[in-house]
Amino acid sequence: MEGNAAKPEYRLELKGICKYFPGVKALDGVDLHLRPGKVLALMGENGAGKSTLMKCLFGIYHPDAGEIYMEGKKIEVHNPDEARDLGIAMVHQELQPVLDRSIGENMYLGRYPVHKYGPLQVIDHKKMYEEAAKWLKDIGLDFDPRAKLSTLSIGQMQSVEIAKAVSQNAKVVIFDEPTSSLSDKEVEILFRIMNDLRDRGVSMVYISHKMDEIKRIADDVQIMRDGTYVGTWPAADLTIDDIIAKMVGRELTNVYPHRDNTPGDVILEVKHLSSINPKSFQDVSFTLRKGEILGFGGLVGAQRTELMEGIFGIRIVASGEVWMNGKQVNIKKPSQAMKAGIGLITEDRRGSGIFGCLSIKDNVGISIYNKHLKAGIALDHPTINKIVDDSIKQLSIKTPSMNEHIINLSGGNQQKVIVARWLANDPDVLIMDEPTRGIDVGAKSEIYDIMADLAKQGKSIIMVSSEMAELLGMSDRIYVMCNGKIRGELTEHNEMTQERVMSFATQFNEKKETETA
Amino acid sequence: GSSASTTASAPASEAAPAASEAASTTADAASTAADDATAAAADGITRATAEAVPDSIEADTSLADKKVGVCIYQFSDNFMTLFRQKLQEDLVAMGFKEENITFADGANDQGTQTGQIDNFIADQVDVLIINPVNSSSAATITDKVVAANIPLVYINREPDEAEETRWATEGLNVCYVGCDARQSGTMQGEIIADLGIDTIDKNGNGQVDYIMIEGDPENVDAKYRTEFSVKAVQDAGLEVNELDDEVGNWDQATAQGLVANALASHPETEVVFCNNDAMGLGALQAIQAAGKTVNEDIYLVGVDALTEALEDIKAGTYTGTVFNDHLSQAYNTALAAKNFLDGTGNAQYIGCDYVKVTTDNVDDIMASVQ
Amino acid sequence: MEKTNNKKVTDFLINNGVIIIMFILVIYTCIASPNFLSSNNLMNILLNMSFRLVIALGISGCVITAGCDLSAGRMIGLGGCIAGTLLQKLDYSGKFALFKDMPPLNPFLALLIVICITGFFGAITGFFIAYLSVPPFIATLAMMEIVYGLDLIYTGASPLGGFTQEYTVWATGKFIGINYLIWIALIMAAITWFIYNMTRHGKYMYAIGGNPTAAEVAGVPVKTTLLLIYMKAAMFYGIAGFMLGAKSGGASVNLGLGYEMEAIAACTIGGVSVTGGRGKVSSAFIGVAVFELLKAALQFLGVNPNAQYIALGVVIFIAISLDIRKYVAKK
Amino acid sequence: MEKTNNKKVTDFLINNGVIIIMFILVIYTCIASPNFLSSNNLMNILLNMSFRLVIALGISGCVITAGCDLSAGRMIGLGGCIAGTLLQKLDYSGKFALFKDMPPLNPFLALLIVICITGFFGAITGFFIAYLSVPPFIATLAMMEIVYGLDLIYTGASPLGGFTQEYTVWATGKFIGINYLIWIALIMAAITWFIYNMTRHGKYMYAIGGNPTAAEVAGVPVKTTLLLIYMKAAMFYGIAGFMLGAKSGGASVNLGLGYEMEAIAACTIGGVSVTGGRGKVSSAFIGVAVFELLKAALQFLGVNPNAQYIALGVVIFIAISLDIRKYVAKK
Ligand SMILES: Nc1ncnc2c1ncn2[C@@H]1O[C@H](COP(=O)(O)OP(=O)(O)OP(=O)(O)O)[C@@H](O)[C@H]1O
Ligand SMILES: Nc1ncnc2c1ncn2[C@@H]1O[C@H](COP(=O)(O)OP(=O)(O)OP(=O)(O)O)[C@@H](O)[C@H]1O
Ligand SMILES: [Mg+2]
Ligand SMILES: [Mg+2]
Repeated sequence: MEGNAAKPEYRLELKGICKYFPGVKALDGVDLHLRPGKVLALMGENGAGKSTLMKCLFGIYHPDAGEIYMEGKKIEVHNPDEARDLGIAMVHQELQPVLDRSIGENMYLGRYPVHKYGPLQVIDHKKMYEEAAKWLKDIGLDFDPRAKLSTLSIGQMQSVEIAKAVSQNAKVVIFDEPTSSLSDKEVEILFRIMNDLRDRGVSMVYISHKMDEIKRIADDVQIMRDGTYVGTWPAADLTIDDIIAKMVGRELTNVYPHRDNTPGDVILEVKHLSSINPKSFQDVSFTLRKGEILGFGGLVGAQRTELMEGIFGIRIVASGEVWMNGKQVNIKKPSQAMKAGIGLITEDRRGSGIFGCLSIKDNVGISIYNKHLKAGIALDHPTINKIVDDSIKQLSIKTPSMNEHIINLSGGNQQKVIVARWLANDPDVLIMDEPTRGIDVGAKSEIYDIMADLAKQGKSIIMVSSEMAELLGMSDRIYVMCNGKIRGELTEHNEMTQERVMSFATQFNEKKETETA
Repeated sequence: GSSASTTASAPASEAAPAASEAASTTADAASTAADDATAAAADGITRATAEAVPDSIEADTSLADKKVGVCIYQFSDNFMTLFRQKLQEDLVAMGFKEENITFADGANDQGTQTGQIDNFIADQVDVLIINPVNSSSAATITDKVVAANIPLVYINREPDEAEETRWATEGLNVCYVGCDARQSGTMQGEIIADLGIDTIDKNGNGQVDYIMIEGDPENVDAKYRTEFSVKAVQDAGLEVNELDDEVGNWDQATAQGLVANALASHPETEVVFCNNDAMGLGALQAIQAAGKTVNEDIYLVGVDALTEALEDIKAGTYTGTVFNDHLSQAYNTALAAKNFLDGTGNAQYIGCDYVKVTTDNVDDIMASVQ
Repeated sequence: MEKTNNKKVTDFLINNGVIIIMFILVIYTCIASPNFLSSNNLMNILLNMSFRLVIALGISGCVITAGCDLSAGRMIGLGGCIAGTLLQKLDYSGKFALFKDMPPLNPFLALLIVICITGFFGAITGFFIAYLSVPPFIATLAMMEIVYGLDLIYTGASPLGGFTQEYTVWATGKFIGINYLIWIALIMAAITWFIYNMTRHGKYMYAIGGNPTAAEVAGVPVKTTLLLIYMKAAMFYGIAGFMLGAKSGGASVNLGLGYEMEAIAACTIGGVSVTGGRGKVSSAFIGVAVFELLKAALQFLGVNPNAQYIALGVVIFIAISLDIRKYVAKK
Repeated sequence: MEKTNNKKVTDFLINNGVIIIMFILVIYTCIASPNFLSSNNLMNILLNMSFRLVIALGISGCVITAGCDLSAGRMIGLGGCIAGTLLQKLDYSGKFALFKDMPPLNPFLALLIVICITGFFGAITGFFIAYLSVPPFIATLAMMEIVYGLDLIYTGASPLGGFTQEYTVWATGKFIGINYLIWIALIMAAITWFIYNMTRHGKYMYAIGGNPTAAEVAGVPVKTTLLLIYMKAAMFYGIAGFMLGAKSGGASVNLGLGYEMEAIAACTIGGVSVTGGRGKVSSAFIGVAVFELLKAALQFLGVNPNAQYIALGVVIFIAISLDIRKYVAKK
């Protein structure tokens, strides 16, 4: 047996890692212990420092203090290339696609197989694409690896990222919120693969805000809070409530708030809306009532996002009508949608939500700068400051001041800033696309509270969500989409079940299964 | 457009003799030309002095179907604009059809111009008139054009001596029409030297304290004007002292800024040499802004005889300029083209003269330019 | 304690590197050549800065939205030439043929005409950039060629001179001891400051520069704003051309040639980010000041004109390398 | 059925708009001026394309990584001048003073020297861009000034002529009826194709252009790659300068002035995306061909040279506006 006394207890150990960003102490003496062949769940609220810790390990950031040990040996990781050579692979929280290149090239980026002719190294395309196809197949994807990555949906790209990490035959694999845009089916495949890896002795770090996943896959759970190390426990010893309590440092009883909103008259009616893209939404009709939270369920790729963007005027609509308050509205661009009283929080926070190099004030103010003017020209800065200040307090956004650049906030706080932007604009209908994507439980429940509050005030909310619990927990009524069409409507609370939603969501073909009766 | 050009052309042909008269009355210019002629004999280059522009030009109908290609180094150049407008008129007057004359703008880029020459050769023009961007490229251009059996007239920028000798020895149908760029510099210097050291030397150090504003440094004219203007002052027995030497790239606005700085740095400046009048006018603006008066505290010379410079000379706010006689150059160019086509042939070098312009002859020159 | 102090000093040096280098150069020049400090010379430098600042202010909007404007130089030329043709003395012998018998206009009216014309072409560029998604680099390159061609045809490439006293006095006249041109530049800076900080348009501009997709989603009229930015920029170039014509007392098609490069470089040195979203009026001011002081200092120090190009390039390299360190996240 | 056919035709027209427009222009020119089709003229056009293609190939790497290279023109000038000084006839009266008594070098050796020198300056630009995060626009602008200054000092701004027969034959000599310069361009195109498609460096380049963070995170040596790209580009400019010197039989500091703009515009027209990540060797080829055909056709048609600037600008606008539609995601 090779396992002698010298064999270290941990595959990977981080000790006293500190990392400072201008004005932020992101990590303050954090440890991490990863056992061979085990899955360590790394838990913490948004901004707790999970991603930062992993980036320090992977050589993207350089810690200001602390040590890293790999199998007992002290190592230093200067860049991702070195990390890979040490046998570390990582699936990043933010997708990093090179859209214009092929799937295979994306998978082998930075480690292309080559033929060597003396000093000349020529890319071995054949080998690259064969291997890529093999790994893709392994993860249940049946794509031509020569196709451009841009032909895939976000969820599929995420799967490619996973295939890429797995294909590296690493000793340590880090998954930073890999499931945030995966469908349940894809999550199952991921877990199968993780179990395979575990059997092969690979150690994994798994970061997710989805509690049920943690219980299913993790061996150990490490919890972080505000850049500090709270502790590590065997997963079996903790209940979900324990984890939540340790993460937030307080008891958090009910995630979904009690709601006492009463849906009123129809405020928004969409009739036979079709995209110009035949693969996107087609002939969609639905209604939304005043003071209602309307859920839109479905698998990723069901074209819910496109539908919402179509209503909001970002995507071109081929035919169909949108009626607000009994009047038909013509929406060709977002400003018209806003004038009609519609707001949209997009699912891609970084890409189409925040203005990274601008302050929180400008990020909130952008949607109301045309409302608060002196003499019709000059901005009324005092009023705007007050609105921004109020929303920072109301949504408890963690920031030193409203002049802080939004990029320096954690994901959850960034999301709250976007919510603040739309609250300031005060729309009648607010469309929230994956409103809690990549957000921790604490922040999640705050966002749910805000939604419930808005509904009670008579605002209407459309919530697109791929998280079943959230969909069922927050919606007054649910539409389920598949393949660009609405496949079913769940109106009564008792028929809102996981099974019903899934059966509609997987109804890929037109065949008219009579839903009722 | 056409009415403007005819009204401009009528007085031009009348006034031309006045200009060449002015040239021949300048003793220095005549002697320079004579020197050239003797030097030429040694080279074996056939030299000729430019013909005066006649009152009326006789059209030759046999030229009506001949295609002429004209390559100008850069259309936006002031002087070449005057030159090419006059050239077109004269070519038409000699019997070429306007639609058979094609001008190309080399955009101050030899690569572009070479391409244009290739295109003209491919288009089988009957005669080429080339104002080279880069006079040192002449050998290559000549080879190309001669190989295509097209007669070639170089204008304005003179190829080197070896090249001209080659035309003579090999008997090529190539010639150059233009001035000796050195002469313009020499004349600038002479205008200053003629004032006398006592007039110039305001600070009494016995030297001519000057600043020099150069054109585009790669342009031969700029180099020669810079060099020979100072040389002429020295040759006249005056001591010189260079206070500042800057590159104004022919540009009025740039020169204005440079001279303003130079005057702040060297308030004792006595003379401002500018490689052209555009820069001279910028300099004038800077001089006036600095509270100085031209011809009293400071002297200012340029080259080109731009209308505004002439008016300033007349008003006494500009010391002098040098007239680059585009009228005679354009006429002689057109004539050379015609001579090649009707078999008369040309001397290898057809020299024109610059003309000094000061308050003495400014009226004559103004009359001839308009 | 000492460490923090050291760090503070280093930070200060890095954050103000460009300014400090300039300061040292200016002091050195003053010692070597005392005339540098004369009020006359300072006024010269300010005067040279005046129109450069107007150009830089115009182009800053394009740069803040992660664009650029290569047509600036040719627009300046067009502006100067139009002003020149409209403001020649009636008895000037070389008067522009088209307006042979037209008395010179009121300079304010001429300025208005110039602004309208350059603004019109700027709007076309903006239209292609905003509505047809032509990259700014290419659209402004195309407009540069078009404007140059039009200017050549309009003026016939003849230089323009003989400006009326009412026009040239814009460059020579003073108000409270300060040149009119400098006042114009100050007014333009104030207007720009107001637009950038106190109006919707300014905020939209920063938002577009920061994240165009997000701006679109937040209901920012992205296309109109972009169009306006390029139109406004072109108007500024027109004003600069008008100023430059007055200052140099003449104009030709090559007026302003290549000024766009220096203006963009100046903006960047002053702190406008070419990747968009960041930049202030003071950035344009600092950048322009750095360039003009540098050029004047090199001339006063008697540096060979050829070597001045090298010095300029080296300063840009150093200034930007220092400056970037402010923003590049320490990893 | 008909509908799909119609759609296909429209798609074809939009996707190949530039090429189709050029085709029409060429046919029209051939009818109006039959000499246009002569083999002589076609060879001319190819010859003019040769060095432009080399420049465009060099600059394409910079553009694919979402950069640009403003120093290209001046680098060409430097390359041409260095080659010129090394390859003058010994008995040429205007021989470069420094090498007065040095016999002309072997042209291949001279080419090697040129490539090394321009490559060295390119590497410096690349260093500032890659390691000090200076934006490419600014770094290459600074290098443009520096290279120009050095070239002025080196040549003393004198134009160079009197090249040896061994050098000028590069432009005039033929192999299988095709000019040497065209062969060189073809070889450079083949080398570039190989680098872009068959080497890691090429793939890294596309990855950096497509998503720099992704490249960084995947362990791509981003900095080294960027440095190499700018170095390689400068080497290409050196070659182009050498070719241009041979072709025009002379060189001066202004050789190649402004070529970078046309090269970037050509790349873009051919389909290289200025936002990075997209572009092929064929893009550079198509773009360069469009420009040269256009210029030749306008000259053959006898279009007023001033109007040619306008035509060029308009074609750029139209070509890019059509082209963009290929890429703007059909939403
Ligand atoms: N590049 C950066 N510059 C400045 N501050 C940063 C930077 N990256 C992260 N931070 C800060 O560091 C802290 C930790 O962020 P990190 O992204 O590691 O959190 P996280 O636990 O991964 O959160 P989430 O669950 O939202 O992904 C946050 O306060 C964030 O604002
Ligand atoms: N061809 C494409 N290019 C770029 N992005 C795309 C493309 N197709 C889809 N997307 C983006 O991928 C995301 C997922 O869209 P998709 O239609 O697959 O799922 P969805 O059900 O609409 O979204 P959600 O994840 O909110 O359920 C959307 O943000 C969409 O904008
Ligand atoms: Mg994270
Ligand atoms: Mg004296």
